[in-house]
Amino acid sequence: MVGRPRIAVHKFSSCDGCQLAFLNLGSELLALSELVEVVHFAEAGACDESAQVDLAFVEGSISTRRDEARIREIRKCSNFLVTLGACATSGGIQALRNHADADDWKQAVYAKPETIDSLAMSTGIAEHVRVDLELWGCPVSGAQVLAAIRQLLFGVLPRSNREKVCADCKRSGQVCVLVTGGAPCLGPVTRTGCGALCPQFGRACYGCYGPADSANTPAMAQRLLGLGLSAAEAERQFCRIHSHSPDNERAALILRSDA
Amino acid sequence: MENVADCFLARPDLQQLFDALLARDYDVWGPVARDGSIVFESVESVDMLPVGLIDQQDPGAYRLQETGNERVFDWTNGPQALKPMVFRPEVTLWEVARDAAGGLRFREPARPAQKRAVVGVRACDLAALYIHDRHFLQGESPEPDYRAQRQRLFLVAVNCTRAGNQCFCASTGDGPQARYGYDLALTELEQGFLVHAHSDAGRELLSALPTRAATAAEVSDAEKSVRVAAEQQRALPSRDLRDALLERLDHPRWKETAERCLGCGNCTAVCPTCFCNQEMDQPSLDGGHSEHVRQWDSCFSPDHGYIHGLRLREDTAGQYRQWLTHKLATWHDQYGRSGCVGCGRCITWCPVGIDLVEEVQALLREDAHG
Amino acid sequence: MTTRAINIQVPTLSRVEGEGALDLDIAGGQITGVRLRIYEPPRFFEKLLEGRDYGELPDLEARICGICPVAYQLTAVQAVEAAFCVDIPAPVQALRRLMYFGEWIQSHALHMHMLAAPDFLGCTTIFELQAQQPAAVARGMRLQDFGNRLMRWLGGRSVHPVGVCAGGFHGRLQVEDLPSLCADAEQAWQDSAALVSWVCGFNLPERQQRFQQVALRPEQGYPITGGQMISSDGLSIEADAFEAHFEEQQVPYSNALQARLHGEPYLVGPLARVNLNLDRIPEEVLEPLLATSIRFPSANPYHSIVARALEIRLAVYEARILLAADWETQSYCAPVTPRSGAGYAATEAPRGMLWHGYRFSETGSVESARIVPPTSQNQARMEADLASGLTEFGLDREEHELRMEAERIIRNYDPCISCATHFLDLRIRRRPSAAF
Amino acid sequence: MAERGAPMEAEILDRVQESPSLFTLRLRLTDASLQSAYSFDPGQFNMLYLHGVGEIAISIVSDPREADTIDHTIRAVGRVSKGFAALKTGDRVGLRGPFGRGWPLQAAEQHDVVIITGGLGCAPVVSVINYVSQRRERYARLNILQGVKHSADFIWRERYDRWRALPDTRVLLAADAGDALWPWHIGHATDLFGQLDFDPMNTVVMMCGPEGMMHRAVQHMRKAGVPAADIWLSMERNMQCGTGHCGHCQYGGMFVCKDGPVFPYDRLQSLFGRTGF
Ligand SMILES: Cc1cc2nc3c(=O)[nH]c(=O)nc-3n(C[C@H](O)[C@H](O)[C@H](O)COP(=O)(O)OP(=O)(O)OC[C@H]3O[C@@H](n4cnc5c(N)ncnc54)[C@H](O)[C@@H]3O)c2cc1C
Ligand code: SF4
Ligand code: SF4
Ligand code: SF4
Repeated sequence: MVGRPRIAVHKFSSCDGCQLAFLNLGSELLALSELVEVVHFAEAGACDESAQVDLAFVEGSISTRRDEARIREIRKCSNFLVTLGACATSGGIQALRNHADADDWKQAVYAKPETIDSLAMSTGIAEHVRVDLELWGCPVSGAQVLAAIRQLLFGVLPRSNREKVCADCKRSGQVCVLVTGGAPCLGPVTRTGCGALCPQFGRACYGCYGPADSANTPAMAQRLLGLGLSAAEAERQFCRIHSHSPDNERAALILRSDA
Repeated sequence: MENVADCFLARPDLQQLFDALLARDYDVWGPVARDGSIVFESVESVDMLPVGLIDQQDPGAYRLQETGNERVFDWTNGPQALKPMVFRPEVTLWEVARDAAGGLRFREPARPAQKRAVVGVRACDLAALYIHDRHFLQGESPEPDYRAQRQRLFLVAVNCTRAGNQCFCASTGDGPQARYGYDLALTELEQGFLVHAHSDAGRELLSALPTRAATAAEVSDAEKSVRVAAEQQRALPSRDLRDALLERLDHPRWKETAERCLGCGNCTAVCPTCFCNQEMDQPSLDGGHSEHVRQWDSCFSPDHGYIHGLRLREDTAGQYRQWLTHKLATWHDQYGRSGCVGCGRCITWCPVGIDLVEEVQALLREDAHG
Repeated sequence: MTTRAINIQVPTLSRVEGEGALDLDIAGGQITGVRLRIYEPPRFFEKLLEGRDYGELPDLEARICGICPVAYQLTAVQAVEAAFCVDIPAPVQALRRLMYFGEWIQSHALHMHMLAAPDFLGCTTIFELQAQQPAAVARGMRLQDFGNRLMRWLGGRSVHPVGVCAGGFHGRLQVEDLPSLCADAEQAWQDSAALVSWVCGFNLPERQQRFQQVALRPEQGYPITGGQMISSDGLSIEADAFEAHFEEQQVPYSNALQARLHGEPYLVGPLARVNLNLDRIPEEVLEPLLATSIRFPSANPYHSIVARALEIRLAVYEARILLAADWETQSYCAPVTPRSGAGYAATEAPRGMLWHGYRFSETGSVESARIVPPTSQNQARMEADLASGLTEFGLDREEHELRMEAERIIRNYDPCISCATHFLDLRIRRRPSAAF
Repeated sequence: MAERGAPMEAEILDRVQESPSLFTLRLRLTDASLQSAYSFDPGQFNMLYLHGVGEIAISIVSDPREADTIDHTIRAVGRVSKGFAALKTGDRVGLRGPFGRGWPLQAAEQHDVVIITGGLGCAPVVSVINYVSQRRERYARLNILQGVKHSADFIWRERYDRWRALPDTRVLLAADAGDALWPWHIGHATDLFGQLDFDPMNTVVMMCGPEGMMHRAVQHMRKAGVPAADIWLSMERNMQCGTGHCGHCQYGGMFVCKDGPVFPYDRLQSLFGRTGF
C-alpha cells in the first residue's frame, strides 16, 4: 500500500460496537484520517459502498439473504478484507439462534414473522467470502485495530498472536480467579487481545475474544464440571458470544451428551 | 546445618526493619494478601503484612486461611517469586525514531535506579534468582534491563518454618532454608524473629535494629522448625532426572497428560526460573516512532516453536514434553542443575491441576514405560 | 406542483447507528405515506435470553447495542434486583449514576459532533468539520473521551464493559485513578459550557410541533437510573405498569416494533427529559443557555441537540460531585439471592427511556424477557415529524433537498437502529393527486 | 561481547534480486567507526531490524575480507522478510550482531571439504563456498552437492559453473523434477553421494538445508566413515534475541543462537531427526 490507502468500513448484523473502535479513538481518529482516505463509513458520513478500496473492514454477521449478496459485492471491490469482532468472525451472539429453531424465534418476537428477512443461521464472513485478516474480540479494541492498520501501512501483515488470556493475565500480575476462587474462567481457552480485563475485575473471563488457537475446550469443559458447574451451566459458558465457533461447539456437544 | 541466625528481633520491633529500610531510601516491597493470595507489593508498615494467614495449596487450587495467631510469615508462597521484579513481564528494550529522510535513531530507555528492598523472599525464590542471574547476566551479552532491576535489590529472606502442601524444595536442594544470595534472613519464632546478616549491606542494616543476641534455645527452636518443614514436604524422585526423562521421550504419558493440559502457559508464567520471552515492535500510529518491547513468553504458545511454515511442536503433548524435559533434563546441560527449585507453583496455579511431581513419578514408573 | 409519478431511491442515509430506509409517498402536494423501514436484521435478543442465568444478563444484553451497552446492563440488573428484592446501597447507586452519565457524555458527544453537527454546519463528515472547526472538534473529542473514561474506570472498557453485575460492581474500585479523573472532570466542565454556546449558535430551523412526551422522573434529581414514568399528558406510573399503558406493534415494512402510548406516538429522549424535568436542572448547568434565545420547555424537535448539550453539562456537573465523594479501594456490591418472580425496570438511555421486564425461575434463570428500546418508541414520532417537518420545509423542493431534510429530521432523533433492530435508503414516490 | 543493546543503523548500498523471492541487501553501518570495528566469521548471522515491524535472523554472506560492506541474502517468506523485500537502495535498517558460531573454516584447512545443501538455495553455504574458492590452495578436494526440488528453483547457475572450473573441485547437482534443459541429475541428491570424492578420515562436511535432507546426508556420511565431530550442520530455530536469552531457539540443552547456529553433529546427535525439538 503506497500513498494514502482507501479504506471502507461496512456493517452487517451487529451491535455497532466494533465501529466504535474507530469512533472512540478521539484525536487518533483524526490522525488516522491523515493516513488513510475514508471512502465508505456510513456512520461517519462517508457513503460509497461499491467503491474500490485497498482495505475494507467488515463488522457484523451474515444473517439475511440480502447480506449474502452484499458481502460478495464488497469482497469484489476490496483488496484486503479485515473482519472486525465476534459477529464477523464467528457469527456473534446472534448465532445462538443457530442452535434453536429460528422460525420459532421469529414467531415469538414478531407478530408477522413472514415479513422478516432472516436466515436460519448467523454466520461469520469467512463462511461466505475469502477473509485476509480476522480481528477477534467483542468488541475489538481501538488499539487492536490501529496496530493492524499500522502494520498494513508499513506494507506487512500484522503480527500473529496466538496466546491465551492467561498469558496477559499473568503478565499483568493478576491473581488467578479460577485457582483462588474456583471461578469458571475461560481464560485458558480464550485468545488474548483484551489484556485480561475480567480477571482484573476479579471475575471469570466469559470468552468474548473467542477460542484461542489450539484451545482445549473439551478439557476446559471437564474442569468446569470439576468446579461444580452442572453440565447445562458449563455448556452455557461455551454458548455465549462465540457459540458458532468449532472449538466451542465441540465442548458444548460433549456437555450436552453429558447432561 | 549452619547457624540459622545470630540475633533476635522481638515481634513488636518488626516495624523497625521497615523503617530502617525506608530511612535508607529503599522502595520497600513485602507480602500482602490480595485477591485471595499473597503477592509482593509496596509495603511501608507491618500492618499491611498477612498476619495470621496461611495458604492451603492443592493442584489447581489456592486458598488463604486464618490461623488466629500473630505470625506474619506462615504462608509459604503466592503466584509470584522475585521473577516479575527482575525479569519484568513487559519492558521496552529500545526505542527508535525515524526522521524525515528515513534515518533511524536508536535509543535505550532510562532504567530505574532507586534501590528496592524485598521482605519475605523464600529460599526457592533465591535459588531461582541465582539461575536467572546465570541466564541473563553471566553469558556473553548481559541483558541491560535485568541487570538494572537486579542491581537495585536488597533481599530480606525468610526461612520457611511451615511447608506448603505442594513444596518440595528440600528434594531439589534449594530450601527451606536460605543459604545464599540474600542480605538478611529472618526465621519466625513465637515471640519474634531470628535475624541473620549475609552481606555488608545486611550487616549494616542489622546493626540499626534493636536486636539482642539469640539464645541457644531460640536457635535450636528455629533450626528445628525449619527441619520439620523440610520433613513435611513432598519430594521429586531425584535431583538429576536428565537421563531418565530423555530416555522416555516416547512415553505414552505425554499424550495422556496433553488431553488434560489446556496449554495456557500458567505453569511457565508462575515458574520462577522460566525465562522465555518474545520481542515485538509497538510503533506509533504515524509510524515515526517505535518501541521494541520484550514480553514473557511460554513454550506453550503456538508461536514459540514456529519457524516459517512449520510448528516444531504442533501439539500439546510436544509442548508439555518440551517444558518438562527442559526444566528437569536439558537444564542440566545449560546451567549444571535442574531448572526446578521445588516451589510447587506450577502445580497449584495450573488451572487443571497437572502435578509436576506426579507426572515425573508416572513417567518413571517402569510398568507404564512404553 | 409535481404532476409526474417519480420514484427516487437514495441508497444511504448516513450518520445514524444501524441500517434502515425511508419510503415517502407524495401525492397531490401532500405526504400520503411515511414508512420508516428498519431492515437491520433482527437478532432475537429476547428469545436468546430465555434459559439464561440472571448473572449472565449484563454480558449478554450489552451486545444489543455497542453505543449504549451501559444502559442495557444497568436496566437489566435493576430489573433483576427488583425481582429478587435486593436493596442497593447508596454508594452503588451513586457509582451506577456516574457510569451511566459516562455513557450519556460519550453517546451525546459522538452524536452531536460526528453525526448531527455536520447537518447544521454544511459539511458531511467529522473530517470536514475538523478542517473547519478544529477547536470545536477537539473539545467534542475530549468530552467523548471523558465519558469513555468514566465507563472504563468502572467497567474496564466503554463498549461492553465487564464491571457491572446484579448487586453492584465486580472487583475493587481503583481509587488511585480518582485525581486524574477529577482533573478531567474540571476540563469537561469548562468544555461543556462552550459546547452549549456552540450548539445554540447553529442555524437551527424554527419548528413548532405538538407531541406527547415521555420521560422518567425520580423523587429527586434528574432522571437517569430510574423514576416514575411520566408523560406530558399526565401519565405517572411505575415501571411494572408499563405494559398496561404502552403497546408495541409490528408494522409490515420494518424489523423494529413500534411503541405507542394509549395508541398515540410519543417522544422519548433528551428533549422530552429536559422538557419534563427542567426544574431538576441546576442553575449552573443552565447558565450558558441563558445568554441565548433558546428556552425550554420547547416544542421545536430541533432543540434536541441543545438538550443533548445541556445533558452533557448536567452529566459533567454530577460527575464532578460524584467523583469527589469518599471512595475506597474496596468492593461495592450487595449480595443477591435469586427467587422466582417478575422484575421490571426503566432507565433513561442516552436516546430515551429503556424498559425491561423479566420473569425468573427460583434459581434465577430467565423464563421470559421483554425489552423496549428508545428507538422503537420514537419510530412513530419520527414518522409524524417527517410528515409535518417536510411539509413545512416545502414538498415541491428538489428531491435531493427533500432527501437531505428527511435525513436531518431522522438524525435529530439519534436513532439507534441496532437497538431497535442502519443506512436509510430513502424512496420518494410522487404521484399526481388523480391517482388516488 | 558487550551488553546487549539497541541495533546500529545501516544503509542499503545495493539491492540485487536473485530470483523471484530471493534478494541480496548490501549494507553498511552508517557510523563509520562501527563499520570499521565490525568483523565476523562465515556462518555467523545478524538480527536485521525493519523499522516498526520487527527483527529477523539473517546469515552474513559476504567475505570477511570485505571490510566495508555486510551482505545478506534473504528469502521473502513471511511478514518481516517480505517487508525487507520492499526496501530500496538508500533505505535504512537496524542491525545487531554478529551472533553465533560460524563454520570451522580454519579447522578445515588441508582437509577435503564436502558441502551439501538442499532445498531452495542456501545462503549460509554459498558464503562458505565463496570463502573456500577465494582461498582454494588452503583446502584439499572440494565437493559441492546441491539438491533442489525442481530445476526451476536452481539459481546462481553461473556461480556453479565458475566453481566447477576450480581445481580439484566437483560440483554435483540434482533436481527431484526437472525440465528438458536441466543437464544434471534428475532424482534425489542422495543418489549422487557415491560420486563424492573425499577421504572420510580427513574431511570436513558442512551442510545446510531442510532437516530431513540433512538427516539423510548425515546418515550417508556416517556410513562412509566420517566421524560425527567432522560433520557440521547449520541449524535454524525461531529467534527473538540472538543473544541466548529469549529461549526460542533451544534445541535440547543448546541455544542455537549462541552455541550455533553451526554445530558439529556429535552435539546434535541425541535429538537429531526427532520431531518436537
Ligand atoms: C541463524 C539463522 C540464520 C538465518 N539466515 C537466513 C538467511 O541468510 N536468509 C534467509 O532468507 N533466512 C534466514 N534465516 C531464516 C529467517 O530468519 C526467517 O526466514 C525469517 O525469520 C522469517 O521471518 P518472517 O517474519 O518473514 O516469516 P514469518 O513466517 O511471518 O515468521 C514470523 C516470525 O517467526 C520467526 N521465524 C519464522 N521463521 C523463522 C526461522 N526460519 N528462523 C528464525 N525465526 C523464524 C521470526 O521471528 C519471524 O518474524 C535464518 C534463520 C536463522 C535462525
Ligand atoms: S484468572 Fe483466568 S485468565 Fe487469569 S490465569 Fe486464571 S484462568 Fe487464566
Ligand atoms: S477476559 Fe475474556 S470475557 Fe473478559 S474482556 Fe477479556 S476475553 Fe472478553
Ligand atoms: S518447575 Fe514448578 S515447582 Fe519447579 S521451580 Fe518451576 S514452578 Fe516451581
